[in-house]
Amino acid sequence: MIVMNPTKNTTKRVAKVVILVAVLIVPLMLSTFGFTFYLDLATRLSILAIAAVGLNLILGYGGMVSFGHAAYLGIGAYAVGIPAHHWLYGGLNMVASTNGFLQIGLAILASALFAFLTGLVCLKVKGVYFIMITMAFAQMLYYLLVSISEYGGDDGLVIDTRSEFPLISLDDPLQMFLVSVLSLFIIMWGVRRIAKSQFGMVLEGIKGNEARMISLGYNTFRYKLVAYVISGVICGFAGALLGNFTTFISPEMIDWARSGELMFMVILGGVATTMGPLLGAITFIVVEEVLSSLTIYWHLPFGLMLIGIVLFVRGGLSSLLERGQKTDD
Amino acid sequence: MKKLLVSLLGGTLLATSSIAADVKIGFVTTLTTPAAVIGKDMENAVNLAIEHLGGKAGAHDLEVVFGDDGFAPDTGKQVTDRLVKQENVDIVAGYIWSHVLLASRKSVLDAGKILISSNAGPSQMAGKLCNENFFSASWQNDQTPMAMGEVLNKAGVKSLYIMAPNYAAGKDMVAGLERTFTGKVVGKDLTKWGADAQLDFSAELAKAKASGADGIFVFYPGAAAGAFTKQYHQAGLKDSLPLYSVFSIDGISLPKLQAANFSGIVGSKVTQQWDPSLDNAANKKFVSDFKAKFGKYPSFYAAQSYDTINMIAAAVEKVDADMSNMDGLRAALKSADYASVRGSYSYGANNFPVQNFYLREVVVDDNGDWTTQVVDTVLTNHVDPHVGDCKLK
Amino acid sequence: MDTTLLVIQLLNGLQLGILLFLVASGLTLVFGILDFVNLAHGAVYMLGAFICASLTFVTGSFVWAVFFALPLVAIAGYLLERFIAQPLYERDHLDHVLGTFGAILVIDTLAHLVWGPAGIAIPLPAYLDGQIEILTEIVVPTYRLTIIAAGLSAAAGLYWLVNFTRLGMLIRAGASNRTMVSALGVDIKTLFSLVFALGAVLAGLAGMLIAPITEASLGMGNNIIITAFVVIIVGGIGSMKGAFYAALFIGLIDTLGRAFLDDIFKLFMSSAAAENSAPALSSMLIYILMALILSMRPQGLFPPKLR
Amino acid sequence: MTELLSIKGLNKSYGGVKATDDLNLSILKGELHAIIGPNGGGKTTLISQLCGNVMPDSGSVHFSGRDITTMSEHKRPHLGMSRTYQITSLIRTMSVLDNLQLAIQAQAGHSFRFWSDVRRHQIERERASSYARQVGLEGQIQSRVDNLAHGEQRRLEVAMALTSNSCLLLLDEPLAGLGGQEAAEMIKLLDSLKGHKTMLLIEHDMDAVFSLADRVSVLVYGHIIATGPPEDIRQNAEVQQAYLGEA
Repeated sequence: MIVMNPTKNTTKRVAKVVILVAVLIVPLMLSTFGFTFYLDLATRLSILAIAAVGLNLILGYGGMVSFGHAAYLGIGAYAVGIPAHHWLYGGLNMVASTNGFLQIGLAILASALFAFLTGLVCLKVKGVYFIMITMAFAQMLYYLLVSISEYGGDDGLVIDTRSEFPLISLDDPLQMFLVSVLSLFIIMWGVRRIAKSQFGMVLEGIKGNEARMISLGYNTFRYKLVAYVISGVICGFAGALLGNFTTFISPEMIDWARSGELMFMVILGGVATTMGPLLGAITFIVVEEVLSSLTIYWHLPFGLMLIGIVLFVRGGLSSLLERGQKTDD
Repeated sequence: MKKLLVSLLGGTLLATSSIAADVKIGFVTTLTTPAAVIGKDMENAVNLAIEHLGGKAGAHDLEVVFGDDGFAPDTGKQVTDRLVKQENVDIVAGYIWSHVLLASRKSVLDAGKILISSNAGPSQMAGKLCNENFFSASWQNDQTPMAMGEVLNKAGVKSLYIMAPNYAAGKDMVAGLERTFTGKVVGKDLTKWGADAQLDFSAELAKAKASGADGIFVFYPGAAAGAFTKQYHQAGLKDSLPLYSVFSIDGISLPKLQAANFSGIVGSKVTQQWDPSLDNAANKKFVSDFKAKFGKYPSFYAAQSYDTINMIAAAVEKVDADMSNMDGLRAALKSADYASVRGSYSYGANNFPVQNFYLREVVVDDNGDWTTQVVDTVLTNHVDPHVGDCKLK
Repeated sequence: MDTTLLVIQLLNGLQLGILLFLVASGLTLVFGILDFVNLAHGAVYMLGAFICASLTFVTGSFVWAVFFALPLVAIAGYLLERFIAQPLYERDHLDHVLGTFGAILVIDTLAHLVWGPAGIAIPLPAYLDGQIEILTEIVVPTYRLTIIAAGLSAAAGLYWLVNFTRLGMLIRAGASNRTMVSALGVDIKTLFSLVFALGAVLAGLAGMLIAPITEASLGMGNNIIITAFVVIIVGGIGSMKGAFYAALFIGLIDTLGRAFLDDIFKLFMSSAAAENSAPALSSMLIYILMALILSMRPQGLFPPKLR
Repeated sequence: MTELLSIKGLNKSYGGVKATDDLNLSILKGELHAIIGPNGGGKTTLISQLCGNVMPDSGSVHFSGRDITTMSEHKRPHLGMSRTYQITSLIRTMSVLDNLQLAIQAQAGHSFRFWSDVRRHQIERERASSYARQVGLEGQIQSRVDNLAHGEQRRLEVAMALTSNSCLLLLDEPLAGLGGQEAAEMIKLLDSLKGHKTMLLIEHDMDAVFSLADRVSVLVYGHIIATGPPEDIRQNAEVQQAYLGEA
């Protein structure tokens, strides 16, 4: 066990708080000065960070590397888009609604169901096989959505009305941002609790040595499945927010490259850490935004940065913050 | 980290807000992925138009900010948002792809700004989704294949095999052709499109050949055109299954086809509302300067982008750069009162052009370069078929 | 559905399968022996196509271009191994994925800078560019048969290399027991570099072979890498035999699905519905297949015996 | 004494090789039953079948009179059997205490508790510590398993098997790779468990086997060729041949 010098430890704790506060305050400041675009950027960042936090639960804590998690973003977004579409254009009265609670409920339910059903198959295999089979299911969903011309097929669907809630209006960029960023904080806190709970410990054990956990008497499949469903639900919720934010959804959202991006955010930030997914999302999106506004060849420095981080910063960016922090009491 | 964040954000602010012009135009096109070959052509044409205008609309400075849609609707919408909200452009133009335009339209129109398509012309935006602030500088998707349908009827083609990519414009093109084509469609393939589009058409071509059709109609814009024509050429279908295409064999693909010497293409026929050989002063200047500067013929994408900028400049001049005068701007744009390289045209109720469509043939020019030449006028002052669905008057 | 069409489609499927095998074999070699996940394998495929395209215009002959391009691709593979893969061997798969994804971005952008966004069409020499009548009424492009022949000979060469040479012996030994090979006094580092370069050559060759059909274009590698991964998963990671059968199987399924699915659908649904659902389902086919196979055989069809 | 584990006509083959060949064995409650035999004799395959990691081709396994031949691996520990591994199998990234706590929790119903901090469960932490004390790891409870010496890891293996209150321990070469001092400590530990637990011990160290075991079975080519008290086995000609043949 590495024992950290306490002042350094405090510094890192302060650094974390500063980052969290900055995620909330900096966009607000910028928007007050009229740079409303940065508010949108921060909203997108928060939403993708939620998805990354959800993915981290299984990828980081559970060692299940899902390469298909963008599927849940898509499911969540379509759960907003489809009811709104029918509300506007008629048909399918069962779901036609702009009620936000109904839409988010639908997003959560559909994600849970998709995670449960695919999990039954995916969790039977391990390692790279798992990576690929999760991708396969996302791709199937992708092509399914492409084929449904009612919802725009390949071209996607414009969401004409956002989810409606009492008291808050998501049409206001400021409220949209606050809803997203507060959801992010709550979910980060929730996942942190889960990771430290008895369930989280079992998950960690499964990641460390599944055979041993079975021989100890754990039905590991069931624990993995529950984690997989929780993770899917979190991403589905993020998808519902994303649909509301972009007001446009297309199968493109669940393309494997998008799943890859989520994975990279988690790995980049540092797996199995509370701050990792957020740091990864910040880095990914801010760097992408800055570089792409400077040059269309921004993939070059971006790629070099990824390689550099992998080669020289072991354990992701949050290792700079968390090293030596993970202690038992 | 916070410091880093702030300085990074600060960096972008500085990088983007240093120049101030009277009127700022956002131009969204594809600058990455293989489709960037189209975007580059458009960017060149826009820059050429600005150069011809001396960077000014009348007395007012013009500035163009380019945005890359990455060939994906959501990226396109994101970049549109950035242009509208961060760059604070006055007008948004560009858009090669129908699905990108459909995804992005709300961002511009909700902000109460003018949106001009330099290429994409999805049926929805000509019909139900038409908007007083949206103008097309190109055509509605159905029109060009409708012209081709007429050509096929005249040529006595009785049965036809159809291939197109599976996305908004692909479906519109097929629908457009079927509007006018009176023969029988014996087979139809919609192939995978997007960043990982299908480029090996062996299965489809074999089917097409087996179908015994009199001809094959395709729509493969951009990079896919090269792949398709080459495989068509290699499959030796030139005589048994004549090729009729729209938006596929053009200024983008011809130089490449010429470099690889796919001579089977010379003589093939396409329809279009514009051609480098059209005889008007604006077009002559555009084509010769473009050739001199970039060493190749401009594509129709380039021509429409060049028109877009000139059309905006004319309107800006009319309202004296008062971009809050929306009524004035709309009226000026709708008058189409500028020197278009396609010759003069007018606007229909849905703000889509009412214009001629020509039959063009691939020929070898005096310098040995491959280009196209007008051989016939197929449709005159043609109105798109969706105008009836549009609520505008 | 007549036999002529079926034969032609079978040949097309075979051709796709063989190209997939060339890409997948390198992937499975690197994966099986080095335990390294190389997403950038597809980028090498693209590099092969572009280098070959440029050399075709320099040498004036596609065949010579392939000949000169192969060693260049091997060098590219070696550089990739030396600077990105080698430092990551001891890390877990996630780091491999992140690092090689970075490499894809870098290679793709460099290709964009060097060759432009347009993509390059490659002209074929006249003797490859025509048609051959293989059976009465069944005419296929010569070049398609050339691909099948070239791919099969590459596969045969690989088979010989792996099963009948000292290098092959070491490769097979390395796949099952890494420590044993190093105990034999073999320089494992050099062996790994060689394997990586070999994989690069195979992928590069596939890129060169397909380029005259689809042309060399940006991002072409990213399309095939996912399918190639499907192939090695279905075949069983590290298994050459598995990669071969799975590649042919998937090539055929994909091609035949695209060719005949809508006709089959039309038998029991309206033709509009068939036109709509058939393209979607034919694109889904290989993924459905993979999920089915994995749910029955979690290690793929031919799992290597030892690890 | 009553029969705790009863194995009848067990068969398992891989390809053409019979790893377990019509194996019959009966373990009595309270005894320490050692299984010896040459390498490749099928000892680990046998343990794997007993704990459910590998399913036999035919035959039956009864535990406390209940047929467990095809029962899933994760259910068997709940009946009261637990195992240790020949090659140390621990959760290396977690601490000694966490490992023990996981082993304890495995027996205590489900672990679908998502909210409270598991490392503040004082009662379970205390229980886990007591097992660490029992195997002499009290000074190391916060250490990651990675950082333990090999002997310490072996003892943790045994401790994890102990936490379960199992009546039957399946011990797969607990002395493997241990040096003199470490081995002596392990033998002492096993000796202290005699009488409290029924143990099936697979071991190569003959001195340890003959000093600890109540009965010894000899497994050659998947078949038990002899079972009996240690002194009988020592004298058995067939056994000697099997071993000398191997040497």
